[in-house]
Amino acid sequence: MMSKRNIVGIFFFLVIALLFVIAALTTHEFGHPEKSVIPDMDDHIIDNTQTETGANNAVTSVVFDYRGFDTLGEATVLFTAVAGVILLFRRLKK
Amino acid sequence: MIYNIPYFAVAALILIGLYAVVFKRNLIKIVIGITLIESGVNLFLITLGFRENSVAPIHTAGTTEKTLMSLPVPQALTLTSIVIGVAVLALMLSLVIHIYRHYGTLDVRKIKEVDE
Amino acid sequence: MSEMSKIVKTISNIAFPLVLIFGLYVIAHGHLTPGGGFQGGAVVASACAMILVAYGSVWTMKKIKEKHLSLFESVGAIGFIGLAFLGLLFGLVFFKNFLLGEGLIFSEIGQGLSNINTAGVLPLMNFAVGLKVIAGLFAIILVMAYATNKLKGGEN
Amino acid sequence: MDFLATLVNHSPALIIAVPLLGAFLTPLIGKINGKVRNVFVILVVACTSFLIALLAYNVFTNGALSADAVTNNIQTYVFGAKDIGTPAVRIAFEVDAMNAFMALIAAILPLAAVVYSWAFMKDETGQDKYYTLILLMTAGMLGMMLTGDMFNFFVFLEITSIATAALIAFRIDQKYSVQAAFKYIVISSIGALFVLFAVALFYGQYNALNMAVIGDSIKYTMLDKIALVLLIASLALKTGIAPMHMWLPEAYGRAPSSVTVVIIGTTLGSLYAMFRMIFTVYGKHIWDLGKTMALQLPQLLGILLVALAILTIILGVFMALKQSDLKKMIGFAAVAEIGYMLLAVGSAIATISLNESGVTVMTSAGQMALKGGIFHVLNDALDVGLLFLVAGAVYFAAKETSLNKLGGLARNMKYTTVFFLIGLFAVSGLPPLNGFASKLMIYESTYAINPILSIAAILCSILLLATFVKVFHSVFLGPKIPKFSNVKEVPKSMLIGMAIIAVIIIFIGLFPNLIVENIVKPASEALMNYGLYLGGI
Repeated sequence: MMSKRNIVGIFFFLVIALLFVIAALTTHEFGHPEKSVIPDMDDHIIDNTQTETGANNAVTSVVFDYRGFDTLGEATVLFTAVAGVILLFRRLKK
Repeated sequence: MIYNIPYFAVAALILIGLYAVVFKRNLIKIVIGITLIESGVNLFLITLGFRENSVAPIHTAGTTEKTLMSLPVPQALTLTSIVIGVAVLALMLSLVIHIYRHYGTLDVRKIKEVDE
Repeated sequence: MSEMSKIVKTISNIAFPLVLIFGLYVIAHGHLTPGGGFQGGAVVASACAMILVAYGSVWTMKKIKEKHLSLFESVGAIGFIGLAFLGLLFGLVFFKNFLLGEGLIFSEIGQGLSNINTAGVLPLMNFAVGLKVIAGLFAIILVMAYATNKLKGGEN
Repeated sequence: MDFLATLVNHSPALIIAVPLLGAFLTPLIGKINGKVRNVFVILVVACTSFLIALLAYNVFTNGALSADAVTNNIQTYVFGAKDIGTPAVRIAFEVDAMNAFMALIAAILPLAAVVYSWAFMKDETGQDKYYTLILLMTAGMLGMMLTGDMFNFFVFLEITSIATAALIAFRIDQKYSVQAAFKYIVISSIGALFVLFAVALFYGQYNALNMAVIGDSIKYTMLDKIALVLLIASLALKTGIAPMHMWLPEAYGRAPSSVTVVIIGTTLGSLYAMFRMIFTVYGKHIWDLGKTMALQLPQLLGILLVALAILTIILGVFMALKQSDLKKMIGFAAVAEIGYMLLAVGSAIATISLNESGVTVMTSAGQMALKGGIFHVLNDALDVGLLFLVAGAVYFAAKETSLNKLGGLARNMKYTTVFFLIGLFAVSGLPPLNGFASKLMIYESTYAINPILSIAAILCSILLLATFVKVFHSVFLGPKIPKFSNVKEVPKSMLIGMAIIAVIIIFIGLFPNLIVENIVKPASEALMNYGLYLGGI
């Protein structure tokens, strides 16, 4: 029972599957990110997190200092979701 | 190729999720599919940042001593992406609840029948 | 969700403060150990969710309304963006870490695991985000649980 | 003047931060009083628009307000430090003429929407959350348009899509709006996750997240090709380009009209991101590597985009003919309009080729097509936005949007009728309004590239005009229907909201050259000179 829509769907699905499999094959060797590029940005963060941000935890220094603006966006996403959920479950009549 | 097995896990997660979104008829299964895709992408970010024989990127013994640490940026990105995923999931599930209230079913075909 | 048996209630009463303390610890030590505002906030929110499961959504809704949680969340968000604005005011760049090295609180540079008085605005931001995540996640869970309870005809 | 210069220096950050702070404060201020909250929201949006105007003026004049912030018509802003450092660790905004042009669009639409909402949303519950979400959408849209960081773009994409989905389902008692919202969030979260995967591919290869840095170090590896396919597919999904267009008319049609106006802005934000990815991040592929490759990337990409565009236009126009609901019909017209932009830009990309001296150039027809396409982005946002506001006014007054049941509204709603006429003429490209100016550029340039494209575009435009004339006749003219005999003209705030857009439409229609020379031309040049953007960091 293959409808026309299903065949088109399977075709697109296979194309996308091929993309992801090729991506998995050609990404650098697992555990060795330096095989594709020298990780400048991350090494800079690891070396300077204590002097530049004062934090021992490099991940926290990235989350709140180096990429703090992303975290503002992330907090906003959660705020948006709460506002959205409360909006969806509001009472309709005053 | 044997070194790339984690990436194949990523591809498998994403493709299973995509399969659920495209071919499944139940709205909850579609939602599960999206969370699967999201887990796959998160796993990809984390695996990109792993270095062999490294420790977590936290300085425990002052500034002088140096050890090999895994990359911190992908971990931060994954944290952001997980929170975003939670937000999307919450909103999708509330929409599913409303669809159930209106139609009394979660099956896409039955919803289409009701509409016509 | 209707309320559960006495055993579940008692256990969750015992576990609640422990989970709460652990969550607050994770938030407060975000700049020193693994964790931070989001992770600790999620832990505390799960403690609240445990209470919700044990006592039922109707009981919880009587104790705390989602609009109060929404207010708390706004306060957390304003605290976070306010710290960023203070960076603009004192450090001349938005999101500047203006407390670091100024001799006020959290001004020292991290030297290892022990010193909590480090990292500038990062701990403050952790607290703001923690407050926001606790209130936000709990609000989402509470609202959805209450709504599905009504959907089933309010069997409570 | 010192204060003004400081304000302009910090404006890229403030443009995002002000609506965000406003959104966080709205629930608190809503506790005081509904009117205070409405005034507050309008003030916040007006402030944002003012800041955008300052930033855009500074960028277009290359530093008339604050010379030290701008070099080569690019203003950068780094978060958390004075400069970005040698490895670009921090998030940076990089505003060139194209970003500023898009931000100008985003300055107009939310302002009209919030003014319009005052009366439009008067009787609804949940207004606090409604205004919060509108402000969040505005902030997210502006973030998408201004950011120079790939991951930051993903975050703002998600903010906009979550806020949009919640607002599409605003009328939760109507099952179709809930359904449209669910479709929208499924589509947009898949799109956003593909964007994130592409970002991860870039990160794994170049260890960078900044668009300029990635664009600078990009090679032509297999992973880059996969990332390009994923980026174009996902952003096309979010823009509503055929064959992934089905969510768009539903989302536009089922959302409250004041929300739809802002959704148009977010859709165009995705379109902008697609252009930015193709022209800037993959700029080296298109301009430099193209001459050495056996398979010519620009031609391939251009032909693909043109094919999608033609499909989008035809599908949009013919589906619009069939609709019996006013708002869904305008939604399909919006799909067709997006096709026109893509047609122009796609054919512009297709004309990139080697000239005699071995340099890759875009032909003059291609440059004109690019200008026309970018100009049409502005015009489409205004025209379709005005039409949706009019449709919302019709719904507000008559509580009905079905074309078969409406009729004879022109007698009671004179101003609304005038606004609909303006929108109708503008969207179907009749002189002297703005749609004509940009569509003429598209027709002329595509005729020089390939006459068939131009003819197809003109024919579809005529069909669109016919559809809208039919709609105008059935909604506003015709015999008096007793059910609608007591319909009144909509309140003043809604008229002001429509008038804001209508005045700008007429202004652009009267002085198209002013806009093209001062705003559109720099924007298209910013897209073509990718080197300037890459050198901005």
